[in-house]
Amino acid sequence: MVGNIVLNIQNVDKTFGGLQALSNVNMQIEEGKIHAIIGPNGAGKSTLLNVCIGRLEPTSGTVRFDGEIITGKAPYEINQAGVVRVFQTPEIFPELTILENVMIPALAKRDGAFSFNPFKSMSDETDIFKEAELVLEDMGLIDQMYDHSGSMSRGDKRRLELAMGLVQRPRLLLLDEPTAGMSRADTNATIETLIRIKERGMTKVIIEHDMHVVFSLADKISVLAQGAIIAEGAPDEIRGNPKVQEAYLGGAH
Amino acid sequence: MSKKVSQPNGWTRRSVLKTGLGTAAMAGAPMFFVRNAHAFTNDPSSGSTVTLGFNVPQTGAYADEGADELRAYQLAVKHLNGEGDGGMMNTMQPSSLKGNGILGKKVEYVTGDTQTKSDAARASAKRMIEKDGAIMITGGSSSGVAVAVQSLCQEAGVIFMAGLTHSNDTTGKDRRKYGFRHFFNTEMSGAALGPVLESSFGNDRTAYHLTADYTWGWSQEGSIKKYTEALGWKTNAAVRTPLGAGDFSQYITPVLNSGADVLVLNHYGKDMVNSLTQAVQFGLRDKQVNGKDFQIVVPLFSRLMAQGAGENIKGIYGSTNWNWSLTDEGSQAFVKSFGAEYGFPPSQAAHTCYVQTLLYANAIEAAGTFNPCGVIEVLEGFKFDGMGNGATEYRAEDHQCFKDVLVVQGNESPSSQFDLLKIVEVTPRAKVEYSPTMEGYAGDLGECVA
Amino acid sequence: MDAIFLQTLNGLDKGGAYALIALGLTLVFGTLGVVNFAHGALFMLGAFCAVTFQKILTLSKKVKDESITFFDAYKEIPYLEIWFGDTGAAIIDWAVPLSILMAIPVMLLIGLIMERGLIQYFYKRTHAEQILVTFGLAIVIQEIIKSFFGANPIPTPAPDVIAGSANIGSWIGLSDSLVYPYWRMIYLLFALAVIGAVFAFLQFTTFGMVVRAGMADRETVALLGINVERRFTIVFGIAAIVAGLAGVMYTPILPPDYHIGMDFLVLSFVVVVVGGMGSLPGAVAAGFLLGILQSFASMNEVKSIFPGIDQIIIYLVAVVILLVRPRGLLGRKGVMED
Amino acid sequence: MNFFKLSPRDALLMVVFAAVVLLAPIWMKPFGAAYPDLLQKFAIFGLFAIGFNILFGLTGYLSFGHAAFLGIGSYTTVWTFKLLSMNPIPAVIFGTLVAGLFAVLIGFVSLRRTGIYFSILTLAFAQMCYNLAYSVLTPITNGETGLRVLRDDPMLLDKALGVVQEGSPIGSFFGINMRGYPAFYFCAVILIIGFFISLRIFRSPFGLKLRAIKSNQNRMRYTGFNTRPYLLWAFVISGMYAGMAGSMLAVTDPLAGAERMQWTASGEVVLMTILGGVGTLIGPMLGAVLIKYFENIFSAFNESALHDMFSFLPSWLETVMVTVVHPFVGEGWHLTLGSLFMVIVIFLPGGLVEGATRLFKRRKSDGVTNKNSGSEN
Repeated sequence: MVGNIVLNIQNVDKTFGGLQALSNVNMQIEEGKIHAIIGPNGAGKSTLLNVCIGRLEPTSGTVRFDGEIITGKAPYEINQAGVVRVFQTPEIFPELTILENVMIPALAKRDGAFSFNPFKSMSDETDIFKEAELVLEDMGLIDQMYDHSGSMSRGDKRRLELAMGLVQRPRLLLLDEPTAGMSRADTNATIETLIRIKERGMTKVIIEHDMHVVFSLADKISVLAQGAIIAEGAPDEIRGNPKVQEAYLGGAH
Repeated sequence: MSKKVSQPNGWTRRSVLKTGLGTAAMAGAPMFFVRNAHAFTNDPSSGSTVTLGFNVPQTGAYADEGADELRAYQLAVKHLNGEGDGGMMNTMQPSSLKGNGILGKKVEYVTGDTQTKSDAARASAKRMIEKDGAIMITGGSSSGVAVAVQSLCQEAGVIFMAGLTHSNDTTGKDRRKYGFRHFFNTEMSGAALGPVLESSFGNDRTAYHLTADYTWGWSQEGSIKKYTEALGWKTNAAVRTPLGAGDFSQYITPVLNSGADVLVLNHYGKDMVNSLTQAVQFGLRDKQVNGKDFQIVVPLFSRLMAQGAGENIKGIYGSTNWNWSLTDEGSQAFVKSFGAEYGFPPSQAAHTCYVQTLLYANAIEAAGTFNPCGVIEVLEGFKFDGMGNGATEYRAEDHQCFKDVLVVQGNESPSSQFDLLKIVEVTPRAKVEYSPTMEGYAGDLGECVA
Repeated sequence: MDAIFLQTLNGLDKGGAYALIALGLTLVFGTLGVVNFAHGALFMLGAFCAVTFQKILTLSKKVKDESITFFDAYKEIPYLEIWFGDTGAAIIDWAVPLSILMAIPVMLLIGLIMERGLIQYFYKRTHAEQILVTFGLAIVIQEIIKSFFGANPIPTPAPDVIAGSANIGSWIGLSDSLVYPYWRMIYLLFALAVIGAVFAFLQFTTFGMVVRAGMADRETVALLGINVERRFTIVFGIAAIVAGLAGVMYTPILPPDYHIGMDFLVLSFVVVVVGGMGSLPGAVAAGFLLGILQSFASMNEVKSIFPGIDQIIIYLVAVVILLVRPRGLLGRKGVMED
Repeated sequence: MNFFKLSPRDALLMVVFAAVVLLAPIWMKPFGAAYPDLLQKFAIFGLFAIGFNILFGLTGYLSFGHAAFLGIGSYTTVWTFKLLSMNPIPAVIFGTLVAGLFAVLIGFVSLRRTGIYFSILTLAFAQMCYNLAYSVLTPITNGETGLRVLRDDPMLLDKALGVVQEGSPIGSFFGINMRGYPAFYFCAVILIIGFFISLRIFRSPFGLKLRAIKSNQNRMRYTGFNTRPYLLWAFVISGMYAGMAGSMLAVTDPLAGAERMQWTASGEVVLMTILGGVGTLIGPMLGAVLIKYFENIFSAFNESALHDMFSFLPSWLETVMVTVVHPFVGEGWHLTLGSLFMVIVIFLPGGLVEGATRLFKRRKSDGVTNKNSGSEN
């Protein structure tokens, strides 16, 4: 039983100079599911995400979101369409407070790509404030929300990064190793959060190294090695797949 | 700041406050006088001193010239207050000066930096008028600044005695009732240079002009063209160069092939030092064109600029308003006084500024009032002598001084470090006079209101 | 034809000067990441090295001019001439080229003092603050020079034998009016030599290799246990020497005054940016490009078609190039883009 | 309190600011700065810097060509005087709008690049404006001499309404001549309005987005924002501030000169902003006041004035003091300015406002969490 396809990656190739980063990748992401992409270092996972959010243009192939081609569109258009990425190395606004960091994406969701409202006051934006507060509460950042984000710990920055993605309530959330660099406790907290928000009907694609995370979250797993998909299926199918084991043991150094 | 007795009253003469808005806003602000029939800006009658405003370039390219102007002003103030040897006060004819200040009031002064920019110069002049209570503004070393400050002084009802400004416009189409210029202008330079160029270089010459691309440059180019073409010279080209170009080589190379045999550099200050140095470097003066020696002419000279150009100035013709080597009684008295005070001779800018200050003070004494309208009346058509340029007249129609003009040549073998310019000819006043309504020169003085 | 030839030569000459003046600036950008608004002041200090050297050589016995009684007027005879006769006069004549010997150690010292005493504390500060502090420094240096030497330009002629111009036309069998000043040709050669030396130094020495690696990725090089800081200090010293030499050699072309550095500041920034931030070859290419275009834009034939084009050509070219090539001619991504 | 939709703290700031500006003629007196022209300059350049800060302080884009808009504002204003009316209202409106128009064009092109490449593009445009205005555009700008209003100019609107002025033409606000203190108050009111607008922009979502662009423009794109129009708006707004400041220069003194557009003038507003504190609300204003104060007051001290000033000291000490101080004032005022730049940036990182905030914080440190980002003061 296949649900509604949200993201449809079709025959995507990407070469850098002579290097084949992605070769003929096909992937369908179902609505409301958590889809994990795993694979050894340099398998092309991040490249694939970058193609999906418009940071890179594929050499050939298309990516469709809700049936519409999004390859070649500007990153902000893709975001506005409902595809949001959570970055691996935190890409936050270090000069702003934690609260402001979360209000910015909330404003993007409400105002669209551009709106000129120099005479509105931020202190009147109670809706935005409440949304941000809610997400920060979820992420356990509420106590420090008036602090500068630049001086946070790396783990906190990762959680802030996640909060920034969640506050936009995207149709599709792309998570690039959401728990990398986190302590065990933080990782567990993050997994719990992700499970908790699973019910909200947000589709997610997760790139993850931590198999514990993958197997406790994912509905479906795709395995990428050397730019190609070598296996796809439910967690249990992947666990025992010899090809995957080979890729992990033989492909990675 | 100098101690001031009279309260500065701002630009009050013609300002009439009609609405309550202004009055309300004025609460607590310095008293705002309403015009009355006899008041004029910064009337010093009630105090014991009178303040003059010396507005000279203290930073930028003309800072040395400005410093020299300031020295001359300080000397003039000394002399007016009866200190020192009196300088040209002893030679000025006729003179009403008494050596006890002006109308018995001690002369004080304030200074400011024009930066050789119109905006800065006007801001500085306004400060002197609004804050320091200056009754007269003088100084400057470029025409743009002179014209800008002159029109400001007209609005403020304060007399402006121009310093170094050579453009025709200052007393031409931008002339003002409150503005007076002692310095000569491009028209006079042309008229004086013409005959000398003719006798030195003949009638069959082709000139190539390099002209600073702004008002003064055009004014000078026009005047020199007019007088050289009258001699039968041809003008090969007149090329405009950007102000402060620094390197003029790209404008000099075309001269080499142009077929011209005279290069006229309508540049002043740093531009002139640079373009002359580079033109000489290009070997222009060693060239033979059309069977004649190639020549360079710099219509406006000053000793300070000659210093900057060094060897390159030698043998080059130009004109100047005054030079310290003049031997008349007035010049000698001034050079002596200035030299004793500062240890070196005054520049032409210093001379003009000194003379302007004395002339202004003298006009007040003669008029018996500080009221600018009275002073203007005396200055208009004022004839005097003994100030270094022979018999001189402030023409009433345009407030331009008419006097002898010096044609000079860079000294080939200077006898001292100051002996840079050799006087070739003193062109008599009659030869440089022209009509105040000449085409392109006519202007409107406006009225004196007080 | 002659005119075109001359203008091309003139353009190359200008270009050489522009490249040399901008070289140190782009070096400092590329290595230290510092926006140095005091670069013009370094150029000016170099020029005043020549002035000072000339002043020292011409320390003079003063013979009073007795005909003048109002003030002391002297005819000055330099001691060098009194002591050594014609040899002394010849030394004085060669003051500007000789002053290079003085300029190199002096400028190095100034560069090191500047970097250690001030610039090093601003590596991690914002560009805005770098601008403010170096601009303030430039003004202070300027004012100090002004208080010693006045505001008037000071003549610093080239040696007599090469003060005039060479008849290139007769050398290569073209028209006689094809002349060009010796000194300007020397300047061009000198510029090429200095540029070449800097390139060779960066290309072929270990020191240069480390510096180039540091330009590309400072942190990695530091991780290798190499003291990048100290090398960067020396780079700043080299930049100061290059700027200073550009200034020394320029004095016969442009009699220096205290403001000469400010006059070249904007130009050198434009050259560096058009070439691409931190790119040495870029700065050289941009210098020559702008020099030649400026030369041609000043021709009467061109000016009659586009009035005033010579006034704006440099800026116009800068705009066009930056729109066509986002990081200038040879700029690298990510340098000074934020 | 809901004072123009300001938070209580901002409302207080606004009231204090307005009071300080309006009472400047009184409290500036001990500093020797209480005369109309300098007060006007404070207000005008304060407005210029406040506007510049909306671009530079909020987005981090450093324009080196904002003086062009100042100049364009001035020229447009003088032309409006010449053609229409001596009333400053249409003149200021046209000046601001035309400057805004140029800002759209220049900004549209320049904003295609970032960092120093952007700076040089703006510099190039401004220098082109300056060079052309000084020379070949003289028929429009009157070149070196500067554009002035002449008595025989058409002034169509004034003629139609029968408004006649005696003497040389001067801006006239419904009968109040725009010189002296009335002109200062005119500038002061515009400055206060300008400051209010700037405050509102700082506190608006728009302002927050601009600050986020400064912090991490790339992230903004992936967060769903099209940053280009935001930047263009910021550029145009600050260009209009510059145009308005230029207009007011021409209103208080109807002469527009090209040198107003030179790179040094663009550099001056950059220095003002950095000196006071980039991205702070009142910093640019402070910087503008400080620089203009030095330019006008320090340059005016001459030796005799110094002797007067120190005359209360014993004469030997007086001589010593005069000798020590003299190189820094009068013709040496640049030296003071240069040293001031260095001292402030070395000892007060972030400029006057931020530096002062830090000093203040250090004194009462004890780990009190400040709930405001440092850039909001």
